[in-house]
Amino acid sequence: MDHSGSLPTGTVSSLVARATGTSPLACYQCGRCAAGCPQNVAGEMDLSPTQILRLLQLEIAFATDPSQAASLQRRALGADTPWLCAGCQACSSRCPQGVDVAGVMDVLRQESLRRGLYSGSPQARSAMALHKTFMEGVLRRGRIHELTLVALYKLRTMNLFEDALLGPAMFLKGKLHLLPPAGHDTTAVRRAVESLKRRREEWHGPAAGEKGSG
Amino acid sequence: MARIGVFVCHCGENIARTVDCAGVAAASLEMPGVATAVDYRYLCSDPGQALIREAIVKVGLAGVVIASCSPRMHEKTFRRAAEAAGLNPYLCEIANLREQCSWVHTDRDQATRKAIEIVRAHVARARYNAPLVPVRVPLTRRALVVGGGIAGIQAALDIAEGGVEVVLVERSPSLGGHMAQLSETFPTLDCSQCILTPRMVEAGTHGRIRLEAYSEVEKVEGYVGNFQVSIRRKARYVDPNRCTGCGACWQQCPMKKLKSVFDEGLGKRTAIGVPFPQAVPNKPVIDRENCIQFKTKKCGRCQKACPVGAIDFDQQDDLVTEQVGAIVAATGFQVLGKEAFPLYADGDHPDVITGLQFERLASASGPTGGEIRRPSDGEIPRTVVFIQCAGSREPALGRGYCSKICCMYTAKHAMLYKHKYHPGRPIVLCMDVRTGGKGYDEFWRRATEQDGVLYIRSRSARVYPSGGRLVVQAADTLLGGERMELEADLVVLATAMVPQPDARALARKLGIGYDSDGWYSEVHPKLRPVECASAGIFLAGACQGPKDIPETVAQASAAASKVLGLFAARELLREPLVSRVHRAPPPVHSICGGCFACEQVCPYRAIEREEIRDRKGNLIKVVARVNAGLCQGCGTCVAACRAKAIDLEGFTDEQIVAALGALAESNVEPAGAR
Amino acid sequence: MDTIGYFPGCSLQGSAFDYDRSVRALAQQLSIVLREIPDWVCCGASSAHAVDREVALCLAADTLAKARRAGLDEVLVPCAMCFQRLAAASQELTEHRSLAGEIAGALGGPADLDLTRVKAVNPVEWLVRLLPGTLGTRARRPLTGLRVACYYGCLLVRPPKVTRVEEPEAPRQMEGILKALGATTVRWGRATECCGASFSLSRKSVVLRQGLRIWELAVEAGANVLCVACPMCHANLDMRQSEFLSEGQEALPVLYLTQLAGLAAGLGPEQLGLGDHFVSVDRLLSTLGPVGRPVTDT
Amino acid sequence: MEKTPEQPSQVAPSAGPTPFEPRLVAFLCKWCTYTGADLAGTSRLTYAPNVRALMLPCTGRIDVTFVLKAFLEGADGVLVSGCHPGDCHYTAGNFRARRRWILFRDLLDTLGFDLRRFECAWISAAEGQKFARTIDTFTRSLDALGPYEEMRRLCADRWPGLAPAGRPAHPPADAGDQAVAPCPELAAAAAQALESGKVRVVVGWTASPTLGRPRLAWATTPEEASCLAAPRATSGNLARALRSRKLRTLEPIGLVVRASEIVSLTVLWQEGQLDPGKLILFTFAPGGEFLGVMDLAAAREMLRPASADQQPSRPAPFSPEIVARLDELMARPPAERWAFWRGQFDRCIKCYACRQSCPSCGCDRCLAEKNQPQWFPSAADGPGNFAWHIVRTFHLAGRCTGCGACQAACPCGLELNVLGAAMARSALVHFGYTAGADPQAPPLQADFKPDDAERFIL
Repeated sequence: MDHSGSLPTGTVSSLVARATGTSPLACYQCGRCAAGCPQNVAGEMDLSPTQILRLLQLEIAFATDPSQAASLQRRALGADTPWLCAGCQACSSRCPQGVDVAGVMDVLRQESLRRGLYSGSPQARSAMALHKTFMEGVLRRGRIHELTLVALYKLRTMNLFEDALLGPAMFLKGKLHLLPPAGHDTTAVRRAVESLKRRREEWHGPAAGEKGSG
Repeated sequence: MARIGVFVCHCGENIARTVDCAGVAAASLEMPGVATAVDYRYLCSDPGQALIREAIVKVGLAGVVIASCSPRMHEKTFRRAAEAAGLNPYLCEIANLREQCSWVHTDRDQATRKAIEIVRAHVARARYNAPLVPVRVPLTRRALVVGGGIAGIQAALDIAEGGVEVVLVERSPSLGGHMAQLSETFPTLDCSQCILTPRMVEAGTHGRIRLEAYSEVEKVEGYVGNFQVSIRRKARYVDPNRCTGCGACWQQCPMKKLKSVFDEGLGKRTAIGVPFPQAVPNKPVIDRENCIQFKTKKCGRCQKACPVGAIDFDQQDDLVTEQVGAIVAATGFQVLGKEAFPLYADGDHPDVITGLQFERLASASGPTGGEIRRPSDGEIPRTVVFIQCAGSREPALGRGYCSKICCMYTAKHAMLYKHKYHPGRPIVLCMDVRTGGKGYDEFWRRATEQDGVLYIRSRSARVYPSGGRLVVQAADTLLGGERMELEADLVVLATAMVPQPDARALARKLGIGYDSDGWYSEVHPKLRPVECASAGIFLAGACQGPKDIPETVAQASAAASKVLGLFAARELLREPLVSRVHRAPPPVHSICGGCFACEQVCPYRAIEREEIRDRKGNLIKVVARVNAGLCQGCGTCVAACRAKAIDLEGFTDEQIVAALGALAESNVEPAGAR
Repeated sequence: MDTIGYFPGCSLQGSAFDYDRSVRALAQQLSIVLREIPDWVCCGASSAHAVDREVALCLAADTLAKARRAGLDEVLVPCAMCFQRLAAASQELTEHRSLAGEIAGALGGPADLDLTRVKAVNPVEWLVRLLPGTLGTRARRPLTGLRVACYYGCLLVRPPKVTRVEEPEAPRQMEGILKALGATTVRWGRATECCGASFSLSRKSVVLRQGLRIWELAVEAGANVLCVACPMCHANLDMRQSEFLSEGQEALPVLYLTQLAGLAAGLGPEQLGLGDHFVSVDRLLSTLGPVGRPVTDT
Repeated sequence: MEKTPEQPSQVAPSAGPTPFEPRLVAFLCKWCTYTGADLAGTSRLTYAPNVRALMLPCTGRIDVTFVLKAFLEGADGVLVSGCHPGDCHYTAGNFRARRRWILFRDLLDTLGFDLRRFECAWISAAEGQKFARTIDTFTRSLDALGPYEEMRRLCADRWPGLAPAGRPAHPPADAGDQAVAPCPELAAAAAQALESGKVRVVVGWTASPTLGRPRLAWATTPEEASCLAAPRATSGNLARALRSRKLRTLEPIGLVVRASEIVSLTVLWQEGQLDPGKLILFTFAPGGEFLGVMDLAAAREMLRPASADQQPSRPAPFSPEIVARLDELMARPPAERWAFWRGQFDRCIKCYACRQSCPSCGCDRCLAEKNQPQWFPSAADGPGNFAWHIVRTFHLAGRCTGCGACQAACPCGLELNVLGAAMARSALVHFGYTAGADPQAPPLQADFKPDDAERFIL
């Protein structure tokens, strides 16, 4: 069922509906996402994916109560779970209700960064550091040079010695190239990103939903 | 000029809140042909109807337009009211101001303007309403019941007991259906076969029931009261008149390792035989696909063994035609096989079985004599995991409905397993436990509280084999949903109930509707739950949707009483909203030119040919004629007629063109000026 | 001679150069020309969509645009991550046609460039397609003796509407290819369980845990080789295998699907980059027979 | 859902021009979409108030002429909607409707009609939400399009009694046809057939000095047969003669035919309108030579179009010139097509020569002459001509054989054969159907396939 038009504006759930085409309200808490998630094991996720969806459902219900909604948003956006999601999509492809759970995790990560609510835990920090390093690399040079990525990432997280032995072995196997490849121009991509973001803002105006008709 | 009365209903606040009903009535008075217009709080109430009746008599109305709720709601009510005042009921017209105006708009002014236009269109239409009289149809007092499961058996017996002859068609060799396969029935745990087989025998031997087993409905023609049904009697290769059911033939059959359909593939059978020992009729059938005689012509052992010479390898299918006046569809359901679940051990692991297979394992007449042994190695399983909602409530797979019976039978399975093997550990993975019904909730509470069945609120993500056992991935959602991996020796899937694979094909033969899942549709889910939209056809049992045995039996009896009720009348009266071909006095006779485009598109074969001759008997032309008994009033012929020589009562071209013209009239007015 | 577009992606230019080598060698052996997309950029991998939806879409769209400008309709994408990103972008653009036009314009046009026309093809689909005509008839060394556990991981199969896999829970395409090439395949329970690739750098414990789980069931099922079609899966299962195995647990060689197919097509181990694996493949290769004459397609 | 607080309805008479309120007429099937619309009500969904719904029992009942009528009556948009394929209460009414909609849309498109104003949808009884959404989307789109000015202008175009200037006289007759020579082989064969009683009448052509073209003639005796001449390019379609009930009393009939008549006769055969056993054909080759006396099956065999001539988008019986003309018109933008056809129809004087010359137009009384109800103005004015040509062309969809008799007969020089070609192309492209190709096949509009493909139905 298409709920995307009917969720209260400003909620994380409405963003989820817009990005994934499904509403958190579709979740009936069967727990299949939690049951099949390779990361949802002891000591990893602080909230199971099922619980994340439950928080979003509560957020919708309490949208008219700003303090309550904000607290629920803090819990969902501040969870480690999105940062521990491996993006394997097992949840999304198995969900009996067709909820794109992995897509929900994407939205939560993006939104937690935007609102500055992301969990400051070591797990979340290290995952985010990698993403940031990676993105900077891509947008600067167009392609990823693994050695540069690893070096920058390690500098960022100050975790210099993990895997120190693997490097030389990889080098000997010819698997690490010391010199980065020539740079590739990403101006066009950045321009497209800007135009796309501008367009989305227009869409997210009061009148129209993104999905359109038909 | 027509004298039309317009009656605007407030429906309490339902219409009046958004539509200015008095304003609509006032505007109606301006419309051509309107003699009186009033608004009233509740027109469907007794005083409301009295108001209409009085106006008809006092003003001498030649037609009425009731502006109220949807015609689907109260058309009959108001037509009756009109009739009571001496007006032909078909001169009463309903304008829908509630469902399609006041309830869907918020701006009072816009809604009022729209209401006026709706009324205007209906007034225009009403000017062309013609008085119609119901079509009278003769009646054959004989019934057909399709399907010989518990629903069909019950319906056939009830109709027969009511004094009406029944033809009971069952496509498998024996009556019984799925109920015959069950071990015990919830919530009483009484033996299914023990309560069913006496009813089977009764149906098989009843003087007014003609049992056509191993037969299928091939074609249905005709209409309520007058169906002609072709039934294909499939070749059994055994003469049922000679056969005594002694069993000598199947004892001699060399093909002993075929998978038993009745045992859901868990037991064995021979190429000739009855599906199960209590079969009715107790006459064997040869499975042509697997019979050596049919494959190589080198066997014939059954033929030699038969003491009465009943085996006939040359038997052919036989078509018979039956005349009946009513039909009960009781064709039942199927359950999904485990191959539909690649999530669960790729859908082909021997120790992942369906609930129906578990019934056969638990049944004393089953392949293990009632002991729960797993199919792979015959061991008794120490842990059995039952997975509920397998394929039900899964919109992502195109099946959103609840199969309704699984919660109860899974509780029963877990209990039976525990009763039969005390050290065993039954674990049920469920999302909700739905146990509405007399004694039902008490039953599942007994399973958890007394029989030690563990219920985990979870939907399994995957089952995979490891170390000779099966690992079931789950998450206890009541504990926050952390992943758990349960080891099991046997996994039982409560697989979804689904319509018969050929349900849609039969529906098309019968001309009845079905929903997007393929379940047969009733006319009204609450008030007419056993009738099909096609007159004279009724529903019983799970062909309409998931049902348990008590509900099935109740509905079958309801269908039977509907059939008996239909047959209580001397002849049938049908709605006269049918097509008719233009006729005129000579020299024109009819503007029908005889192209018969109508005949080519009519789904009911209702178009006949009529020869028009002059006084000397010379043929002038051949024109179309509508058989009003067959016509269902779809109007497809009217659209196909290029000359517009055919028209549909109640929806005539004149009425529709008039309504379109009325919409245009209001177009002339400047918007908002009222 | 058949031609197909080629998008190697960053990994295949770095640590997975052996994969790149095997794809190119196999294509050459099968007389297929790989036309590398000029000036391609990174697909964005798991990071882009994790933190910025628009960047993720535009990075992939840029590659689609470049492919289209080069006149390509089909692009072979060996890396499962790159494949999934390109296919997902193509899917998203197909659902939002007006967006596709706008992005094509912003990426430098031309305005009528149809980004949705480019189809990303992974090596599994590619080889399934080549099996009846090309690969099957040119197989010269049956893979007899190999008992392969086919490991799909996540992104080759999920989400099914993007990857076009009919049965994401029990895929059988790799098995089909390898069986046709003479190998035996095993049934096992973790063919589509995630290896944790995206945590290779940031959370190694995850990778080691998942690697061990995968190894366990593959060995239990009797496999003597693990077949993958993703550079991340390979890195985690091959490079890190010595880390997650304990004393006494036997190492399991991990080969790319294209390497196995290449062996069957008669290519030598060095042509396929097999010498550069962390888990030695020598013993495995010794079980294979000599290169023979092409066996005809059955 | 929360209700907005009730507002007292006080609408001040608006000053200045009233804002445009699109007028949307919806034809709904009673079982699915009307019930779905009711469901939208019971679910208290809200949607734009611009829709005026008309309930019909089935989409099968929805004559496309209703759609045309709605536009002529001032609708800015028309929606037709019924049960999803496979769900028809009457088993297949919606499948038949779908075929009609596909053809009708193509016809409208040919005329340069604004197709955004005609929507088709499958909306089930359970899809209240889809109904509300469809109405809202359609209304918004009509709002953006504004009033259907072209249609309003067309409808306002009522000529005051006299035909406007610029209607040309009949094109001058081809001088070459004046010298119609009798055909001795034909005359001999006809005389023999009449003599032997094989036929009771032979219908053909004879020279007419006054008309300047061959004139219809028939012979009932061997002597009369001597006047029969060979048909000419400008001759009409003689299959039309079989529409005469009086002539049909003289069966078996001999008929002088060319390729075009044979296709038309096949259509009549296919529609059950003639018994080929009672027909003897005096057949002429395209080059004008007399091929002999034969039955319909043999004539079909003899004049079968060469297979190399078959193109996927060119309906076989139409001449390449007509198809090229259609292509040329279709390459223009819709507004130009509209202007072109308006210019054509403006010349029409409603003499009905097109109808009278057509072998497939055979109603005892034409819809155009029916006045209960009056489907469209009988005058030769803007709306009257527009509606007439749409209805005529649509009734001939799948039945027009491209013989060009209508165009040849038209005194105003309308390019009617191009319209026929548009429908024939539509039948071929969508349904693989060619008129007169197979006498055993069910006629185009009498048939349907559950998977008839279209991409416009919502």
